[in-house]
Amino acid sequence: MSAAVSDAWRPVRRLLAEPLGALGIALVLLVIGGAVLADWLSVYEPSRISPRDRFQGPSWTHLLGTDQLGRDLFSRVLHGGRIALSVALFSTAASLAIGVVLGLIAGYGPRWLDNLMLLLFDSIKSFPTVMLALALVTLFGPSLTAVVVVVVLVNVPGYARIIRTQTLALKESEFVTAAQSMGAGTARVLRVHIMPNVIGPLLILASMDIPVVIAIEAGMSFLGLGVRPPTPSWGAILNDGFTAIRDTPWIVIAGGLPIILTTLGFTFLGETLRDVFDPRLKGRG
Amino acid sequence: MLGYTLKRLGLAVVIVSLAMAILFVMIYLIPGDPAAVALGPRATEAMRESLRVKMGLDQPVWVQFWNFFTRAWTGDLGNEVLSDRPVAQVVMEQLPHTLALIAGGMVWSVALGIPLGCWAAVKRGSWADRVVGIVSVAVIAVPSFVVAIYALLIFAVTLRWLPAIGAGDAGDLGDRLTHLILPSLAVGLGWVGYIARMVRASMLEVLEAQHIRTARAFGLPETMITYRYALTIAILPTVTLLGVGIGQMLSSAVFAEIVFARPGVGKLVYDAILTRNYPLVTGAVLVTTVLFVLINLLADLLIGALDPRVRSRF
Amino acid sequence: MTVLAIRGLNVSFATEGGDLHALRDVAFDVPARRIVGIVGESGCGKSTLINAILGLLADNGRITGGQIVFEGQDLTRADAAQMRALRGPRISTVFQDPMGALNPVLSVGRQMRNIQYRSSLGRAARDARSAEMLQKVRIPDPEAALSRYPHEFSGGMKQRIAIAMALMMEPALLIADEPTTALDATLEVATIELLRDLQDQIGCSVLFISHHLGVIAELCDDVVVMYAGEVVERGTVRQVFRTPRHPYTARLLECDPARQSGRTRHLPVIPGDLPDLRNRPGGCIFAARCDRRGEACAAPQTEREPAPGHRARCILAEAT
Amino acid sequence: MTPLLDVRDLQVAFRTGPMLARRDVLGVAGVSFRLHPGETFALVGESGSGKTTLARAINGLQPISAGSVHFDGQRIDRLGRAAMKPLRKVMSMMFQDPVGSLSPRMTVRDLVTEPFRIHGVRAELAAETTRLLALVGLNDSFADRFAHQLSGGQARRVGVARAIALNPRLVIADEPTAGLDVSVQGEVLNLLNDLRERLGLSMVIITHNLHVVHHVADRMAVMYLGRFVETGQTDAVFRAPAHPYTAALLSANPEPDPDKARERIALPAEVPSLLARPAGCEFHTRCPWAQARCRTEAPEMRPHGDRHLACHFPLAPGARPPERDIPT
Repeated sequence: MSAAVSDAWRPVRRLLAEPLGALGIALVLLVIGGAVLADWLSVYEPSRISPRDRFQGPSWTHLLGTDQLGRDLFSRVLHGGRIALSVALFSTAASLAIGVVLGLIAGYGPRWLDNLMLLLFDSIKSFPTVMLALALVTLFGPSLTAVVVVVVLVNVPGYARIIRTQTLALKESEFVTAAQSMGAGTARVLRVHIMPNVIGPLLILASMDIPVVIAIEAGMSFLGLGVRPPTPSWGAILNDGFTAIRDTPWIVIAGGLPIILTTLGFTFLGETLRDVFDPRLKGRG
Repeated sequence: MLGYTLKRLGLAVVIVSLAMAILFVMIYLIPGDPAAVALGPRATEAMRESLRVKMGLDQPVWVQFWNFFTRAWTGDLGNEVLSDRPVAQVVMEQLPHTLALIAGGMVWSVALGIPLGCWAAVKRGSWADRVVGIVSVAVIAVPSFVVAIYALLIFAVTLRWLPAIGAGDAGDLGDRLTHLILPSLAVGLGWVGYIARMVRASMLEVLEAQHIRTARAFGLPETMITYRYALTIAILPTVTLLGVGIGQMLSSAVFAEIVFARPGVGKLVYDAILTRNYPLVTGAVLVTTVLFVLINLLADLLIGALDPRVRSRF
Repeated sequence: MTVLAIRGLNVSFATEGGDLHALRDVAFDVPARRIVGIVGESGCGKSTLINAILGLLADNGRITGGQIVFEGQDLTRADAAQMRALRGPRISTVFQDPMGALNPVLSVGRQMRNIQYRSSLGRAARDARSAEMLQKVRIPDPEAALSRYPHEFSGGMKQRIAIAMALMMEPALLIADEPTTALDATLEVATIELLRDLQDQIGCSVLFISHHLGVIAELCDDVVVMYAGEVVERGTVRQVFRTPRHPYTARLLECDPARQSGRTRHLPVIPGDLPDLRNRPGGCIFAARCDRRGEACAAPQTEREPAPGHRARCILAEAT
Repeated sequence: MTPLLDVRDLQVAFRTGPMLARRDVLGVAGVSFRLHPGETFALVGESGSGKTTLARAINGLQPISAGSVHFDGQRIDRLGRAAMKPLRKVMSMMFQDPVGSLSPRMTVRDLVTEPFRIHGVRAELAAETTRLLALVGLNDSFADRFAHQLSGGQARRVGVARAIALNPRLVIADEPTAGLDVSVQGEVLNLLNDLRERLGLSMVIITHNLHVVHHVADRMAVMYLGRFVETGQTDAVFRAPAHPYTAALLSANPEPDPDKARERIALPAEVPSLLARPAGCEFHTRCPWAQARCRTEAPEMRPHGDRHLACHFPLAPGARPPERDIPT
C-alpha cells in the first residue's frame, strides 16, 4: 500500500527535484489558485464601475491600482485568470481530441487520404496565426468562441501531424506487424498497440502549448477581438491600459505580469515534464 | 534537383489554391449581406442591388468561387470598399514596412540564436548551457505583444532611448532603423530562443553521431569537427524552422505594428476589420499567406541545396 | 617489438545505480605486424576497451588504474592534444557501422582530404593520395568517387572507403571494431582478405574485434578472450582455439554452430546471465555459470600460464 | 497426403521510383515449394534476397502479385481480413527483432495472452500465462515485466510463447536467432526443436545463418534476388552444395579452427540491385565459375540428383573456384 503511494508520488518528486520544475509548479499553482479563489480573494466586483476611483495607482486599497473606469485591477486580474485558464483547458482538450483522431486516420488509413489530409493541414498552417484569427473574427464576430476556434485551427494540424508521423512509423514496426499476424483488427491495433505509444509525448507537447493558447486569448482580447467588455481578461486589461501608457503605466503592468508569470510557469513545467518523462522529445519546436 | 524543385513548387501551388478555397468558404459564410455592410445603414435597396451585381453576389456559388479563384491567381483581389482602390495595390504599398520588420526580427533571431545554441551545445552541462536554456525557454514563453508593450513602456516611454511611434522619415535611413529596433526585437526575441534551442538540440544529436566519433578517431581538430562536420548538419532543421518562424513573425508583426503604430499589412488588416472593409481583409490575408508559402518553399529549396541526401531522393 | 601493451587496465562508469566496473585488470600485448583478435559476447567490454585506447571514453567513464603503452608512451597520462596527434596518423579505427561512419553532407574526397590536414601536401597531391587509397580498396573509378557522397555507395563499398581512410596515414596500429558484422557473409570474405592484404603492405598491427569465432580463427595470429570486462584467456589463435584452458572459452567454442558437423538434438549453451558489473563477484568472474567450478573459485583468480604465451585466468589452467 | 503449405509460383511486386517514373520491382520473383505436416523448411538468403517478403506474403501480411498459397488444401492468398482471421490461430509468425516485436507498453502477461483476446478464446488467462511461460523456460516472475526489461534471449522466448499460444499447426520464424549471442542462439534453437517435437509443429524458418538451418531444418531453399537457386534435403545440401552461391554461402561461415584449410570462396562485386537484374543467370556477375552461356541464358529450376537447382554448370562435390584475379 505504502509502496503504491510512493510510486504515485515519484514523478512529482522527480519534477520537484528540478529547480525549474519546482518554479514552474509554484507559478502554475499560484495562477490556478488565484483563479479558483478569485471571488474569495478579491474585495471588489471585477466589473463594478466607480468613476470616482479612476486611474488610481497601486495602494493597499487597490493592490494593483484601478483602470479608466475605476475598476479594481487586482480583482480583474484574478477573474481574468479564470477566462485564460478555462479557454486554455477547453481548447487544448478539443484540439487534442480532434488532432489524435485525424492523426490516426491519416497515419493508419489509405495513402490517398493521408496525402489529402496533409495538404489540408499544410493549407491551414499556411495562414499566419494572427491573420487566421483576424479572418475568423470577421466571420464570428469578437467572442470567446472565435478564440477557441482559432486555437483549435492553429493546434490541430500540428498535433495531427505528430500523431500521423508516429503512427506511420509504428505501423511498420514489428510489434504491430506481429499483432496483425495474430489476427488483430484495425481497432485493436490502434487502441492497444499504437495509441498508448503516441499519446504520452503528445500530452507533454500539448502542455507546452498551453502558454501559446493563453497568448492567443490575451492577444485577441488585446486587439478587442476576444472577450467582450466588460468581461475581465488579461488582454483586455492591456488594451485598456495601452491608450494611457504614458500616464498610468500600472494598468499595462497589471495586465502583462500575469501573462508573463502564467506562460513562464506552464513552459517551465512542460519543459521539465518532457525532460523527465520523455527525453527523446528534446528539441522539438 | 530539378525534380525536387518542381515537386516543391507544385506543392506550393496546390497549398495556395487550397488556402484560397478555405478563404472563399469563410467569406461566403460571413453572416449578413456584404453589400449592406459595405454601404452602411443609409443605403437604398437599389444601391445595394447594384453593388451586389458589381461584386458578383448574384451569381451561383461556384461561379463566384471560380471568379474569385481565377482573379486571385492573376493578382486581382478586387477593390476595397472605402476608396475603391485595388486591394492588391493597397496591400503592396504596406508590404515593404512589414517585410522590413520581419527581416529585422530574423536578424535578431539568427544573429543571436545560432551562436548561443552552438555555444550551449559545445559547453553542454555547464552553467552557461543552463542559463542559455532557461533564457531561451523564457523568451519563447512570453507572447510577443507583451514584449512589445513592455519594450515600449521601458525603452520608449520611461527611458526615452528610442522612438515610440511610426516608421520614421521616408528619406532618413538612420531614423527608419532606430524606429525599427524595438518592434523588430519584439518580433524576433522569441525566435532567438527557438533557434538557440533548436541549434543546441540538433548539435548535440549530431555530435553523438557515429561519423563524429569517426572524425575524432582520425584526430581531426575539435574546431573542424564542430563547425564543418557538425554544424553543417545541425543547421538543416533550423533552416526549416526559420521557414515556419517567418510565418509566426508575420503574426507578431501585426501586434508590433499596432503597438508601435507602424504602417504595415498587419495594421492595415486590423483597421480594415474595425471598418468592416472585408475585401481588404481577405486580400491582405491572402497576400501574407502566399508570402508565407513562398518563404517555406525557399527554405525547402535551401535544404535541398545544402543536403545531398535530400537532393538525390527526387 | 610491442606496439601496444595494456597492463592492469581498469575502467569505471559513474551511473545512477553506482559505479559500473566495465573493465577490470585487462592486460595483453599487440606485437608489431601481428593481427590480434579480441573476442567476446555482448557486455564483455570490447567497445569500452577501444574507447579507452582511443581516449574517447564517454563523459561518465574514467580509467581508474593501469597503463596503455603505445610505442613507449603511456596513453592514460596523455592529454587531449597528445591523444589527438596520435589518432589518425599512428592509431586509426574502422567502426562497425559503415552506414553511419561517414559524414553524410561532405563528399568522400573532402573527408579524405580533411584527414590529411596535418600533411604538407597541396590539395591536388592530397586528392591524388586519396584516389590511390580508394584504388587500393578496389573502389571502381576512384577519381570520380572522390566527388560523390557517402549515400551514393553500397554498404560494402562504404566499409571499404572507411578502411581506405583508416589506412591512408599508414598508422602503426589499426583498430577494427567488428568491421564485417553489418555486412553479408559473402561480402565479409572479400573485406577480410582486403584487410589482410593492406596490413601486409603497410606493415601495421591490427587489433581486430569480433564476436565471430570463425573470422578470428581465419584472420588473426593471436586472440584475447574477454568475458564481463575481464581477459579470461589469451595466446596464439592455435593455442586458444585448439586447447582452450578457460572453461568459458571452451564453452564458447562448443557453442559455435559451425563446430557441430552433424545435426544435433541439443546444441550446447552457456546457461545463466552475465554478472552485475556494479557489484562484481569477489572470485572468478565466470564461476556462477561454470560447470567445473570448485571451492577455490570463490577466491580472486590470477592469470596462469599453462604454456609459453598461453595464459588463462582459471585455477584449472595450471601448467601440466 | 495434402501438403500443409503449398506455395506455387509466388510473386511479390513493389512500386518504387520517383513519382513520374514509378515502376514495379519484383521482390519475390516466382517461388514454389511445399511443406508437409511436421516438417521444417528453411529459407536461406542474404539481405535483399526476398526471404522476409516471401514469409510475409505466405502469412497474408503482404499482397502477392501472382501465384498462389494453399494452406491445408485451402487457397488463402485471396482471403479478406475477416476470412483470414480464423487461419491466424493455426498459422503464427515470429519476427526478427526479439525486443522490437513486443509491444513496448504491454507486460509479458498481456503479450502472451494477447492471442486469446484477439480470437476471443475463453481460457483461464492466468493459468495460460504460467503454462506458456513454463513451456518456453521462463518462470512466473517474468509475467509483469515489460519488453525493455528483458534480455534478447528472454524476449525471444516470449515471442515463441506468443507464437505457440493457440496451438498452431504452422509457425513461420523470421531470423529466430538474429541479434542473439552465440551462447544464447543455441538455447533458442533447442527450444524450437523441442517444441516442434512436443507440439507436432511444422515450421518455416527464414535465416541468413546457414548453421541455424543445419540444426533445425529438414529441407532448405537458397534464395538469391527473389528466386530459389537450390532446394533439397538439408544434409545433402550441406554435404555437397551444387549451386555456386550455396557453396559460397557455406564457405563464408568457417569453423573456428585455425588449422582447417581456409577454403572460403570470395564472391566478387556486390549484390545487384533489384531494379537492374542481370541478364542470363542472375548470379553470373558474382559467380567465380561463370561462363559465356551464363551471361545470356537464364537457367531453369530443374531436378538435379537429390535436389532442385537453377544452374547451367552444377558443381561437383568439393569443387574449388578457378584461379583468377578478382575483378571489382
